[in-house]
Amino acid sequence: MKKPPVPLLQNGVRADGRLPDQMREVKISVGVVSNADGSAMVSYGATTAVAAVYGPREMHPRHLSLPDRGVMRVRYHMAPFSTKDERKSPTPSRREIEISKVLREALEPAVLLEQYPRSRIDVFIEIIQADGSTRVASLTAASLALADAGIYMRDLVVGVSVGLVDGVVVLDLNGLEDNYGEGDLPVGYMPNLKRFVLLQLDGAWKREVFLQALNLAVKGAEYVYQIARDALKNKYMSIAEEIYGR
Amino acid sequence: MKKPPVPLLQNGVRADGRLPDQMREVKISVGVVSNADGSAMVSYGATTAVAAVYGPREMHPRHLSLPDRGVMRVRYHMAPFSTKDERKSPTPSRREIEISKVLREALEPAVLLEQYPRSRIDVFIEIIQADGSTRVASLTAASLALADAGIYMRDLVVGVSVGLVDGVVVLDLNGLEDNYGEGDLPVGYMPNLKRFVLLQLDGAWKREVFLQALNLAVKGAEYVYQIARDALKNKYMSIAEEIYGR
Amino acid sequence: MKKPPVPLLQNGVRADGRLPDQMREVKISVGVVSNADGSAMVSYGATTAVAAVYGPREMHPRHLSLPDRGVMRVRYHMAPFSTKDERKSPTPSRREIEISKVLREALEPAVLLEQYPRSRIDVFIEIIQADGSTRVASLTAASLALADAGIYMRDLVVGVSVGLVDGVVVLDLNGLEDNYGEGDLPVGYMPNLKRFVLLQLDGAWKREVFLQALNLAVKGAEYVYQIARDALKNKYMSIAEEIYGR
Amino acid sequence: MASVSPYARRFISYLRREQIKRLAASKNRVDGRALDQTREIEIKTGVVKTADGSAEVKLGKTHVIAGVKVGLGQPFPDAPDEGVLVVSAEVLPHASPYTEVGPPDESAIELARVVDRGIRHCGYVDFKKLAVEGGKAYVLWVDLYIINDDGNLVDAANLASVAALKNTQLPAVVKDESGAVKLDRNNKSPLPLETSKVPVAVSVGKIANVLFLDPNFEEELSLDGRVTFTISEDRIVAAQKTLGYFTQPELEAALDLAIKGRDRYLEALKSILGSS
Amino acid sequence: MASVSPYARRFISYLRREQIKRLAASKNRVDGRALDQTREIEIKTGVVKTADGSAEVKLGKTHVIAGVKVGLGQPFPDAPDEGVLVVSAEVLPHASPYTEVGPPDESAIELARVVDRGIRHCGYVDFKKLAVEGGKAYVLWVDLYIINDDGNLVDAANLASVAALKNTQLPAVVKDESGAVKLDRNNKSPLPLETSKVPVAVSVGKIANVLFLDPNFEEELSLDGRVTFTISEDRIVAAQKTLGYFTQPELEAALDLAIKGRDRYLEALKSILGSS
Amino acid sequence: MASVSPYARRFISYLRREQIKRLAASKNRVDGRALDQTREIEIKTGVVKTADGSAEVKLGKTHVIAGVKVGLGQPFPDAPDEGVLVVSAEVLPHASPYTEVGPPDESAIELARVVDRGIRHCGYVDFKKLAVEGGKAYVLWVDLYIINDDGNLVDAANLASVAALKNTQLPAVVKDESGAVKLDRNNKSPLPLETSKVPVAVSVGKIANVLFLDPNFEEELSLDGRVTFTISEDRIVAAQKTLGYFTQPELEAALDLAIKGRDRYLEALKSILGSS
Repeated sequence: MKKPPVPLLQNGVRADGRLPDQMREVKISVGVVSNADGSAMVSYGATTAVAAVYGPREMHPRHLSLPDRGVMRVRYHMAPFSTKDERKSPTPSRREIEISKVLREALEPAVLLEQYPRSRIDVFIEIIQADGSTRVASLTAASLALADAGIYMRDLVVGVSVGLVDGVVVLDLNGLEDNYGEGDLPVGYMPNLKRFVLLQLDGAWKREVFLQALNLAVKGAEYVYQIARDALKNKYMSIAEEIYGR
Repeated sequence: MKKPPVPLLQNGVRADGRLPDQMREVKISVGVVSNADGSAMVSYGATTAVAAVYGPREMHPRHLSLPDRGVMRVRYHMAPFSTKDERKSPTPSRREIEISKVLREALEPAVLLEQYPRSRIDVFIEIIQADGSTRVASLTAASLALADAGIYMRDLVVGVSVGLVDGVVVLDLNGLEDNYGEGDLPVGYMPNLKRFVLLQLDGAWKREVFLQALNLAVKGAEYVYQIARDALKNKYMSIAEEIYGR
Repeated sequence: MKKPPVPLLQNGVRADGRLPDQMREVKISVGVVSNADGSAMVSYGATTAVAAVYGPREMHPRHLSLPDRGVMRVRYHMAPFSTKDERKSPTPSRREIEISKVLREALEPAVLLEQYPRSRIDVFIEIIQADGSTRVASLTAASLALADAGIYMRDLVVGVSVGLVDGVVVLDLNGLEDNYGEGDLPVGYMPNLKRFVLLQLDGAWKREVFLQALNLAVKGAEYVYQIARDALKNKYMSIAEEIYGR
Repeated sequence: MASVSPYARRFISYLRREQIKRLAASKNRVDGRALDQTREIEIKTGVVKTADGSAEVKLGKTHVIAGVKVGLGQPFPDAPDEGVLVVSAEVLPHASPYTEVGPPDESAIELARVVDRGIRHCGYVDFKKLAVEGGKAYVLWVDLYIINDDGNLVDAANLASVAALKNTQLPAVVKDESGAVKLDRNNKSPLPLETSKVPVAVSVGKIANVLFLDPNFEEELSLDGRVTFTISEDRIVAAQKTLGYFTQPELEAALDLAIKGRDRYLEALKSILGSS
Repeated sequence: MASVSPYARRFISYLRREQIKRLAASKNRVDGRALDQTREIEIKTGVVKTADGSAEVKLGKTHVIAGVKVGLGQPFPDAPDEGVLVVSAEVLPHASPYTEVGPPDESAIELARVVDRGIRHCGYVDFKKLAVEGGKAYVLWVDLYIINDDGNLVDAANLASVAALKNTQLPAVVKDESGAVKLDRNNKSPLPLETSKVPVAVSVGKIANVLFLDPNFEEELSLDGRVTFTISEDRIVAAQKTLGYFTQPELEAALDLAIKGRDRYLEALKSILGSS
Repeated sequence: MASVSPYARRFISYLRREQIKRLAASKNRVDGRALDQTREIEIKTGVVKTADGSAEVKLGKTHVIAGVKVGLGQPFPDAPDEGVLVVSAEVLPHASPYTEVGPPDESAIELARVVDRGIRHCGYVDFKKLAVEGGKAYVLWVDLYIINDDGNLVDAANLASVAALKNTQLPAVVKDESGAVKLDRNNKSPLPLETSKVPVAVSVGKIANVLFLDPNFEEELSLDGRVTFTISEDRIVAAQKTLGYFTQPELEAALDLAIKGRDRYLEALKSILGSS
């Protein structure tokens, strides 16, 4: 483990001024891609994900469609300019392929796919700026884009990360904490149903730290959930106004 | 801009002895690939393109076919031994992909695709030797191969390049002029219909130079057109003789 | 030609103690991959090939199926850890692609493909350890896996290699002899029908050496054939016992 | 690896296309614009903090982000004393229902190459100042990200590129312990530009022999011809016919119309280019 | 390049799935195992003579070979004084009727990355001892070869990896005439390991709200949830939910069950790790 | 990445095939040739001015161009003092209605590798003279371009390769300012060859147990067996069965027939190889 360029935690305050259980500023807008059936942009601090949903639409090639349920296709990808320092190659890395899979498997339990037999729902996520916690910001964005597209869902899925920094469990890792901290637990959570749909630990944590981290993740997810609901409401308020305005 | 190894223009004469408005030697043969439905080989000086046409034939995969018109598929590719100095990688470059597209879009306005619903017409072009003006020699070859295949066409498409050399507009750039000149305007033209179907400028030209270059391109295209027509005639003369000879 | 690290032949005995016309230890087990319709593992000394057969099964995409016969698909591939020294890249090399083809063309004359119209038979071969003669060990393994899958066959196909070492024709080249010897003749042979189905020479051999090598190959193939038949029998004996045991 | 007629993928109904053609024949447009009128333009810079330069352009509903990353590399053999420009374009699957996931297709490649040629020839970027000692050169990676495609990507993408370049900060070149050069992103200075030479790409559409600026998505699916002129000061620095055909008088008229469009785009760029 | 719902490819009949679910609801399993029972485990090392280390694991009918090749390369920039681990997985077309020929798909990539993360964080391999002078590092290429897939590949592949690493002999580093470093495979020593810290991956399945260890192939096609915990001593060194969902109490219970499973797998590894 | 039965792609009618087989059974051929007769051969060299060596071969209607490019590279580790040969083949989409656009398929790869093995073992090219100081070597890139496929590509491609190599001029090796070696294409000398050792590939077809030389396209689609022998002086320098099967007596007869064919091809090469 390398030494961080600045102390990650001093007197209980993180390098960017946050408390351990504090999210960075969360910004959410819904309906940002006009051609898409649904879309959302989510920022956790300097991490920004844009998600667009197309579908339900006809499945091609047809022999891959399912008679009793819809199929989801999820792509997570990072823009070449989204990372610090060098340009990232646009070719999908093994990491991006794995994250596409875990995001799909985090969204599937939330979507009523049985309502969409023989169809496909496409979820495309692009990281515009990366400063840690990109997969969980992606998950929130994807779930909002699905809701915006009017896809039937059991609950919104909210993503947050928890991590360990100088032995303290912290919420919403930024890039610095991700690189120099003692591990990272991205979590996807359905706040109403209280179900974990994404869980990946990259660290070496004792049982009690892990359980403590889960608790903090739930707290963080509930916080983000409120903002997400408001963003959805705003979108539909403004549509109503637009219709009213006519 | 690097200095050319020899002066490009001296006393109104180009390095290879041509006048500004002079084509290199144009050689055209039609029907050079016996398996193809149509084919042609076109040389402008030391630039040689071979085109073969297959079709109209059934479109695979079928869901990409169009109910009301045929589809064209065009490939421009350079042989590994066609360039000076180092071997060219056979993997299609971005340049080759772009040229395949502009050649397709230059041929489509000439072909009566509406006569070929649900079908595909394939045009394959290979550069055997490259000494400048490869895409326009390709265009002439492709158009002759289409005609040789009996595909209905509104007009032949003839390609020529014009360029700027020491401030003078010249016809049919060779490799030296292409590398060391002040810009290049490949043009595709239908001489009877007087329509431009390919136009790409790579340079920094004033309006009057551009217009002057268009005029010279038309002149060049009309010159090549005569040779192309003769080559087509010769092919059909020799077929007639062959049939007569039986 | 480089000098070998040890003499390849001394007093008529090869570096690993074998006589010129002697195979390495041949180990064969049938039915080693439980999910497969048929499978076999074949070792010639330290060369080990595992073959699995799936099929006859429906051909996808269907337009590639044949109305009057089955189609075979054969893949020969080497594990990244199967070679000496450096890790082999898992991307199929030109060599692996060529060998897949010659193995398919060695198996097709043995299989009654006309019994399987519109179907596909898949043969997958993986080299786990390579010490020379991998393609011929693969051939034996593939042919046994086909038999194990109950595919109708005209005869078993047995593969052996013959080579030239210090001017002497030898059977079953190992890696050392392959690298430092004077050429290599992998052979595929149907012992009952006495037909050669694989033949590739990489060397510079006089006519009489070539013919002598063919004779030795036949001898070697007949030897391996006995072991192969016993292995098949054992498999079915043990199945019988298993059924009996119930 | 071969270029196939792409009509099948993008779709507009026959009736709608006929309507657009009838409108055009009487010099009207579906969205009510005049023939020489572009859609609304919104340009912002510095929108991507992780990039060395960035900009976002909205041209009507067409939405493009350009990000510039600066690297170190080998200069091109035929320009050993100049920096290197690499323009790439990715039409995100977000951008329209017709976009497929995968590496850039021929349209994205053409888009990037047209933008690239415009920048390369006009003198906007001073490539001579981008050579680095020891036979190296700065590499400017310009990535064009199409977020939403409502037509005329090339004009929007070109605007985004030139704005992002204007926003670009060049990391200093320093030597590491072994004497090799590397970039120091804590020490940056503006990219050397000649803003008066900014290249502006202007696309002209043709329907029913009528020419107009800035075709939107529906118009693009009804075109008989499209040509893009990239203009820098009094020069054409790139031209590309990307659909159909033009007669010589049409080409001249298209060029004149493009010059008008250039003025409109320059106006939109003014606040960006002015601020130094 | 996008992840697609893979249900279509692998198939189990509706009736069989319902049967498995009914059994699970009453805490029974199709193959008669107890919920906290793994299948039979067989581990052999040194099975591939051409590898620098190798192992073969059979977990029931699931069959995996792990081969380790040692190379020389550049260390990761953020760990310049450590060796490099590269784990790859290939599910051979042999392994099941559902496997296609081609480069590793997302499942194989996830498998390799979960195994990789477990090894990376636990201290089992002493990466600090794998730096090589001159800015180089040893590279450990661990290739996981799935010969037969009867479910729960990750537990089997993880066992095979750790056993193959235990079996690995590190070639000495020597200099050639030009002073460049290279490997000498005639001169080998054991890979430096801390065997007490061996990471053990344990997957827990959930059907009908019932948790169990080591799901087999049929159970995998009936799962409502699956999570893998990789455990080293008293630490969780990797976790990955790979299907469905879990409530917080379920996650805690799954972790406890995984610790039981870890003991079972450790037992099977004992003879391998003991022999030095 | 797996080899699939290719019968579906190339097509000949059942009736035509039966006719060809009946003819063969009575030792006749569709085009009237004798069994030991090749088609007309036309060989020209120097046909591609941009290449360092080139040749064009027409064998009946089969049409091949071979281009040689000379480069500098690393020698193979097991032959550090020799030049490097890289043979590639591309069956152009021009060549037949059955050819698809894309990277070389298994048939093109086999074609290239059979030609490569023939050249590699016979002593025709003096690879020892192609080492370059400083651990480098000349690389001979031989690209085989199939323009029209009327059968028996390997014989035609091999003739084109050996003629193109005979035509090859080797650029001198010079040092640039930094002392690195590079090629000087203004200063060339002939490739060192031993023309007496020219390798000649001869394919023998079998239909209805009858053997014959130089199968054309229709015959290829009717074959029961095909084998290629590459012969240099009194040695077989490559052999490849590429279809069907042969008995031992058939193989011996095929070899004898191939030696006859070799003489015919050598005759056609005489004017090329003679001129030095």
